[in-house]
Amino acid sequence: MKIVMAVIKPFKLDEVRDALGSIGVQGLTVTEVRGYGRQKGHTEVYRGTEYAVSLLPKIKLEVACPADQVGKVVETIAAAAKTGQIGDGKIFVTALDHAIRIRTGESDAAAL
Amino acid sequence: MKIVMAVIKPFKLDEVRDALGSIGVQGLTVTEVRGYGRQKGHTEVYRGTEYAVSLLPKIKLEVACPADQVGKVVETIAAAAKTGQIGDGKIFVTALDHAIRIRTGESDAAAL
Amino acid sequence: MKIVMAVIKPFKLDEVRDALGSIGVQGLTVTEVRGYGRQKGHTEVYRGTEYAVSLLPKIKLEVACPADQVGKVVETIAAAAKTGQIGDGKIFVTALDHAIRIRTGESDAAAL
Amino acid sequence: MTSKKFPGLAALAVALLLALALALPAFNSSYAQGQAAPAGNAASVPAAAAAAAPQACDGVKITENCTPNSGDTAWMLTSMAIVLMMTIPGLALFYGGMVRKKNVGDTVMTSFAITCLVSILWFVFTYSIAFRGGTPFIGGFDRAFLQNIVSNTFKAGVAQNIGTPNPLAPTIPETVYSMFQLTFAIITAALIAGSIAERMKFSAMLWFIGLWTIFVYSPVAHWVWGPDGIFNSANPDAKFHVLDFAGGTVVHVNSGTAGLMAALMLGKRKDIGPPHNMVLTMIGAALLWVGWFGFNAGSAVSAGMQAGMAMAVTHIATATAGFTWMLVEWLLRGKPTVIGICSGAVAGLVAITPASGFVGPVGAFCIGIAAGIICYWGCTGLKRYFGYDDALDTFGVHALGGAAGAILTGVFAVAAYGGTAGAIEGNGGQILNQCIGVVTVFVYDAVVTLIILKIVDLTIGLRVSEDVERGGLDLALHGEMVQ
Amino acid sequence: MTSKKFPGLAALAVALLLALALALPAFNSSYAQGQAAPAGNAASVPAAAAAAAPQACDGVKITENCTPNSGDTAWMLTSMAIVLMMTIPGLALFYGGMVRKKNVGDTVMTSFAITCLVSILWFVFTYSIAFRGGTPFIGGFDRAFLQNIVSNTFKAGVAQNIGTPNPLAPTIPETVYSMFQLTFAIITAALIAGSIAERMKFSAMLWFIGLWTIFVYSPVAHWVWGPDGIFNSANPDAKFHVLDFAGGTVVHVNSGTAGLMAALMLGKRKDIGPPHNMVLTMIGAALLWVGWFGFNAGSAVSAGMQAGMAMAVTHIATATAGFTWMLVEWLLRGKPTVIGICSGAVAGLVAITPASGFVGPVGAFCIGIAAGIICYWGCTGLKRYFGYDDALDTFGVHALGGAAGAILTGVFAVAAYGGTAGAIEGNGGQILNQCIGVVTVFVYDAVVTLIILKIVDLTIGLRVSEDVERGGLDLALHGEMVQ
Amino acid sequence: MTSKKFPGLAALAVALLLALALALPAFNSSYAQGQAAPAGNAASVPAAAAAAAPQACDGVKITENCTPNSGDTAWMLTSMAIVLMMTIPGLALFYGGMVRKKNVGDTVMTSFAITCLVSILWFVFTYSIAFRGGTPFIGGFDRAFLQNIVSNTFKAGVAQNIGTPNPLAPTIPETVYSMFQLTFAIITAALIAGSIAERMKFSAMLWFIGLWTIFVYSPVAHWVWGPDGIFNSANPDAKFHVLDFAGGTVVHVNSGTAGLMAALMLGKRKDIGPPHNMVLTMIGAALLWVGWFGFNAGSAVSAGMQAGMAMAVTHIATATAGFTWMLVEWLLRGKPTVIGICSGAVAGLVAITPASGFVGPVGAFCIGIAAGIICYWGCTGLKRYFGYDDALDTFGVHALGGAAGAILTGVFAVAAYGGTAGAIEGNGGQILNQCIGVVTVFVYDAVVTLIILKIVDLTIGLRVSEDVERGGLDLALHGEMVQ
Ligand SMILES: Nc1ncnc2c1ncn2[C@@H]1O[C@H](COP(=O)(O)OP(=O)(O)O)[C@@H](O)[C@H]1O
Ligand SMILES: Nc1ncnc2c1ncn2[C@@H]1O[C@H](COP(=O)(O)OP(=O)(O)O)[C@@H](O)[C@H]1O
Ligand SMILES: Nc1ncnc2c1ncn2[C@@H]1O[C@H](COP(=O)(O)OP(=O)(O)O)[C@@H](O)[C@H]1O
Repeated sequence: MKIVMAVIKPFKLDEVRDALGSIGVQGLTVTEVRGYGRQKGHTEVYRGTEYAVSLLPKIKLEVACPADQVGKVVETIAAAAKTGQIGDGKIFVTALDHAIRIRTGESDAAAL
Repeated sequence: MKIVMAVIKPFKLDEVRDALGSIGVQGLTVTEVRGYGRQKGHTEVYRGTEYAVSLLPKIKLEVACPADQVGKVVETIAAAAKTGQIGDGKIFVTALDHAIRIRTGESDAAAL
Repeated sequence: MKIVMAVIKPFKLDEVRDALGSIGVQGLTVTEVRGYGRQKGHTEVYRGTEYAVSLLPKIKLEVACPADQVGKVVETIAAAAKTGQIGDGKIFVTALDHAIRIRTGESDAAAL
Repeated sequence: MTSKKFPGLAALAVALLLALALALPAFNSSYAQGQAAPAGNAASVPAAAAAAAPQACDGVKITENCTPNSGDTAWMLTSMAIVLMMTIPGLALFYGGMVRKKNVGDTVMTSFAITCLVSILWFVFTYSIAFRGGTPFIGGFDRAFLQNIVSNTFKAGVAQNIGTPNPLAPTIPETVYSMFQLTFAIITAALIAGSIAERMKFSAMLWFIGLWTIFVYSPVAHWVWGPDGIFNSANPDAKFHVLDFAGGTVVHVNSGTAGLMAALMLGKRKDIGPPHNMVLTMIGAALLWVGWFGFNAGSAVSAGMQAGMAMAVTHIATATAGFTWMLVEWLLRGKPTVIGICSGAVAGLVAITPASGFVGPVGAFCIGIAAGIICYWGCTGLKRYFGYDDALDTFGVHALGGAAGAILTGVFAVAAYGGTAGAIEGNGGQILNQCIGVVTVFVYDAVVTLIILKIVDLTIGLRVSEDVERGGLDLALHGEMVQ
Repeated sequence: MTSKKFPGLAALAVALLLALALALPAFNSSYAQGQAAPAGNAASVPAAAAAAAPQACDGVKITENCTPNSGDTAWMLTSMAIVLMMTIPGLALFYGGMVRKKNVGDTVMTSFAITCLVSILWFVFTYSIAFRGGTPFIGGFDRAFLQNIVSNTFKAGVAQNIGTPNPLAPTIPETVYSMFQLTFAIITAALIAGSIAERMKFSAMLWFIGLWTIFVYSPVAHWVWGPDGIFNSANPDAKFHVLDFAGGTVVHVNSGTAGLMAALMLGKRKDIGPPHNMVLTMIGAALLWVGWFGFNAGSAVSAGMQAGMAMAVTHIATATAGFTWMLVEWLLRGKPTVIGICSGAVAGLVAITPASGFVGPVGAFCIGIAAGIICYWGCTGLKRYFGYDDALDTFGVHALGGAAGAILTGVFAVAAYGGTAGAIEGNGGQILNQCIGVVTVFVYDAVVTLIILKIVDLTIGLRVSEDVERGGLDLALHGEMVQ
Repeated sequence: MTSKKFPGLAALAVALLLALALALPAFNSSYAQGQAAPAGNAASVPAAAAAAAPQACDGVKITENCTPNSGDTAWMLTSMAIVLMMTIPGLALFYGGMVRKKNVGDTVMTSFAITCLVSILWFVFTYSIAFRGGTPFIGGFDRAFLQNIVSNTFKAGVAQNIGTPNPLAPTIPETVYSMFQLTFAIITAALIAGSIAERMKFSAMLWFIGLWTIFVYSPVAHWVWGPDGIFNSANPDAKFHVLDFAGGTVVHVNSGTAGLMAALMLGKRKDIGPPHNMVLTMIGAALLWVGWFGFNAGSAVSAGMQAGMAMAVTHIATATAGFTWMLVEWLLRGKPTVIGICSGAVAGLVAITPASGFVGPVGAFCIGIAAGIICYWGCTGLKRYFGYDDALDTFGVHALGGAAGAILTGVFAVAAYGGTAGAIEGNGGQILNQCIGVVTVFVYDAVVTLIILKIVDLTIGLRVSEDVERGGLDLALHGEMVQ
């Protein structure tokens, strides 16, 4: 099993979630984060003073899925989140040792 | 070492934290997230229009612990977070290569 | 590749980001979290009643980097985030299997 | 959800129609108050303003058609507006900031919906039964639907700026007096909601408050302020002359008692936690303070010396009580809090309310100190001792503060200011009168409130399910969420 | 960003100077209104207050120097202040709570900037062309830069408290009347912004609103309220006597129509979502309610019977409409919402506005129920049917509510209250007059607004880029963000 | 924390008692002002209102018992309420929105606690020493504890609506005048807190503000507004006739100077960042604007021509300054900001304050433009140049704006409006008088403020520890947090 973690632009969330739903992904967890990367931040102004705010609002998605679905999940996110402009974000894939569904106690693949 | 990451219902946080405390877990990190899964979301109404809000508020816990404690930690969380109703959440276990305590520079088990 | 995840004191964020910038780290993701550890929480008062609030505001950083840079990244964060007082936080290093840049489709090292 | 909510809703609508129907027969057979009414508590105020314009209302020829005093009217129009501001957004925010974020919408909507509901009832008949002559216990129906409010004879018209003045407010149009008093009925009802916050069904709340306004607020207001009320200090035939300038008994003891009963009936909340946003609470407390000048100085029903003194004592007591609470908290808990100083200020406002037309600056200062200490204890020691969950301390602040203020009015009243001497000026008996007022209201209110709550509980149920309570009332009951 | 924004800015500054320059020649050649002006709609009000003080303004000797009535002046000073409060912070928050968090800054700033802009224009010449005599269609320039506002002869001075009264407001200083009317011009313009929220360029908005105030608001206000206006019911020479006590047509139909046109020109938002903070919306609605007493009761331009009745009917209609909307929503959607009850209250305020000086309490109750139902439908059924994106429902609430209120004024008007009978009292023709007013304003407004929008679109563009819209206007246009 | 805070607290309580004790001896030996007092700056206003009612207060027979003018009283009651609203919640939110989220509670509580503290001091003796006769430098103690405020002879009572009028406010009760002036003392003190935000100890702040009110505000207010004040333009014996209608010097130069001194003494904040919630700032600015009509038009102490003109010029200057600041910022920084337009509006309010009874609409427009530009520069160029950390720009906006307004009053004053001509009407010398007022206040204030701060620093310390500052004052000092 793997955890696919993606950092995307906030307004792409709905599209990505729908795309994942359509390939059968049943669950995901969403966090509001701020990101720093090639896309430079913005400037906030306060009474004539500028504050460089280098952190931009982003959305982090975490999807746990069986190893054989990872490719599809990654492709789906990449396709749905893409605008082609800087700051589109990244997808990171890491290993997942165990998964447990709290309600039933089911584990691993059955828990996803 | 492992990282145990759990997504639970928000109002279970205090119970889970107390339960973990009682088995000797000394530290954890909590994030407010929103989740999507079998538990369907809710509807927000705005002047007669309904907006389906499929993301529900959840709490994500991250606990780093020695490999031999993982079982106990997972069981403890699962027991404390369980209501038996849909949406109780998941527990994910992943490998942790290194841990460092910033204050002292201690590493790995000593850092937890 | 590795993911370096650090939990630090909120007001250290700017320093840490600048330090990382100066060693060439190009991207990172920041989450507002609350932490529980050796540093005990605080008390909130409401009309003469005290509420123990054991969770303290912290900042979680995630930096994906090539395996050979991990040491430098960890050291840099540790140095910049240190105040020497309890609650300075932890650094966790986990394995990263894959990385993809959504905009270009580049993967792994090229995506970071 | 829909199906569970709907009965309450439908019933509500039906009830409204019922009330209308019931009231209609009374429309023309109502008690003929008119000319014979006693002069009321404001009659003495504007005597001096009379001589000038023969057509001006002057409190002497109060039963004839006359032109309102524009200055008094200006102040009362303003007072009505700022007393409304006390409830929405004032009290809504004061309470809204103290609940958890998941319930802030339900909390503020409670204040708003009560404002609407009580206003409709007022128009239909509660103004009439509270403020028109009838018996010493309840008024008549001759102003149901505000009929004849411009003029009993209806020959004079609005456009000529001439009308029959109300004996309770001889220098202003009765429309203004009615609306001004409405804002008191609104805030009294809305205050109760502090006790039931975070766990009562919204539909049950509407039923409870509607019935309470009819069966508790209206009679109690009539006792103390009705032209022939049994406790009205300006009614020569009254049994007991209870001094209650702006509502220590009618508004605060009354709402606090009802709140306590509701808290007892509902039981404790499943989970409690610190206030989610003390900035909202601060806004609310500040608007309460500002609007309270309309409440207290407005209760002079004129813009003259009495209003001025009421404003001064109100401000002094409030500032003193806020500062006192802060110091007490600082001393006992080590930290001065925003919620604390705001609560103290409100406690001071509450306690000076019955006294505001009767005491002077030094009395106000003493009342302020007392209010800060007593209400702090009411929200901590007393509440902890008895263990009820009066969520936002309607009892601790309003019933205790109101009772303390009512009794201290009997102590500090100065004859030169309000016409009645207090204990310090040698009239110790006034304290007894004050206690009689407080106790009678407490007992009547407690009994009737419990009956109403029992009925609502048996029919539609008082409390939300545990799931709804844990998840927050905002999403479950209203489909809304603050981001 | 700077370079793209700057042209708009520079142009704005130039335009201001241009307007000043254009106005200057008119400075002294303006229409000589003065003595010959018709008595205006408030003239009959204070007749009774006259006899007493020979030096007091009394509506009879309105063209001579006299001392203002202090009570009327007190109420109008207050009214101006609380009507300003309706726009900032009232409307700013009412709207600000309903947008997404990323646009709340732009939304509240729109209200604030409109307040500044319209005030400057008012001072320069729009007050003069709206409220001074001229033709039945537009006024003169004799009060450009508020010249001679203290006294046409300028022999009397402020310090002596003596001046030439304005025939439209004979018992108060014209300065106060001008500022009071300004607050109406401000809120009318600010209301439009509800339709264009979350997607219009800030610079385009300023241009649009500035031009609209000059070319739409000023003439329409003159038609209905100008001393020689073609629709002014107090002008004996008027073509049609349209009853519009406080602005159902001038303010609400007018702003709602402009909003609809703007929503159509702009097109739909790229992404929509639920309101981010209904607590802000509640604060806004409550302050609108409180301030609206200045709006409606203030429109009596005196503190007497008419102001009192206007206050009462305003409150009754509002409470009823808020409760009605809530019940309708509860019935149809299963949940009573904060935004719903607030929207209903605003709908009630809108609908009672034209009627407030003419109808009685029972009429107000009926208008309230109608407003709650009609405006709910305007924001749901109607909007969905036509598919325009009137973001915050300026058309659904204000144009529909204003039109409904205007027409129902013709139904429920009571001669004894406002001097004109309605259909129920047998004067069916008044309904026709009301419809003529509504339709004329709608057509004129729609055409001129479209022309203005077209011009602004062609010169600086109406809409922000998709990127800015997606990311939120706050950061991109203003460099600010709510945390 | 408790142990560290407690000394301050205890000391505070002790000091209060001390002050009371010190004041008591003065209770009866106070300066006998009464009949002999000069007529004061409002005496000329209501002359015309006299003839009618023999019992009415009319500014001529000011030392006899009489009935207040109800219209003037209505307006002043309202003014007091809305000027209080300027500080809480107005200024509290204006400032609260500009700090970081971790300090918003401390910031709003500062305004609230200052309101309480200054009110208590006022009641005890600062009203008396500021506004009663005494010497040209300080007043007497004859109104300590507001004794005899209803009537010096005490034969007349509140209930008869008759009292001895205050020569400074002959047509209203002195209670109202005292409370009205109190709201000025409150906001002046609260304004200072803008400079010390985010780093001063709460206990130190209370001490500093308490002492400052006694030793700086009270004498300065006496100089300019006391019946025998050395700068009072209505006092024929005054050394210099400084025009300061509503407090450009007393309120704004005074608070801004104290703020600058405090910022210098405290040093810079450890970390700074953009405002956390410009919506709160917008609410605050809007309520300041609304309440400021009570401030400026209320300073006419009557509801007549002068109040009307003050309202008009206040509004024009404010709108113009807000718009100007926005344009300047747009031009120089590429973006118009919410904080910017709000700051500009406040700058306009500040600058028109001293001028509001003396200039006309065109003067107000010019003052508005000047205020927008000068204060923008004060918050940017000037501050950057000298490098002090005046956190929320009390000096940049209030001292600079107040000084600019005071001097421009000398330029634009029109004799027909306020009785004194300015430079444009040929009286160039008035500018000199204005400068003398500003400079004297600046110097006195700077010196005394520094002494007070030094004493507080040496006893309990001015600044929180770095840890507390980094973590936020809300949790550490008040145990509260906005979610
Ligand atoms: N090395 C990294 N580790 C963790 N997060 C990263 C890293 N690089 C980028 N990110 C996240 O991805 C977001 C987008 O990256 P950015 O470099 O701005 O654009 P792009 O993805 O188009 O190259 C960043 O805002 C940040 O949240
Ligand atoms: N595949 C997944 N990857 C990541 N998070 C998940 C996944 N499935 C579920 N979750 C998280 O767990 C929460 C609960 O899951 P849900 O399916 O609603 O209920 P249950 O755990 O009872 O099956 C979700 O809201 C989501 O946050
Ligand atoms: N075992 C753990 N798992 C996850 N997060 C932890 C763990 N221990 C500590 N943390 C995080 O690190 C923060 C600092 O830890 P703490 O024990 O308070 O201080 P220190 O790092 O100085 O030992 C905590 O607030 C928590 O967010």
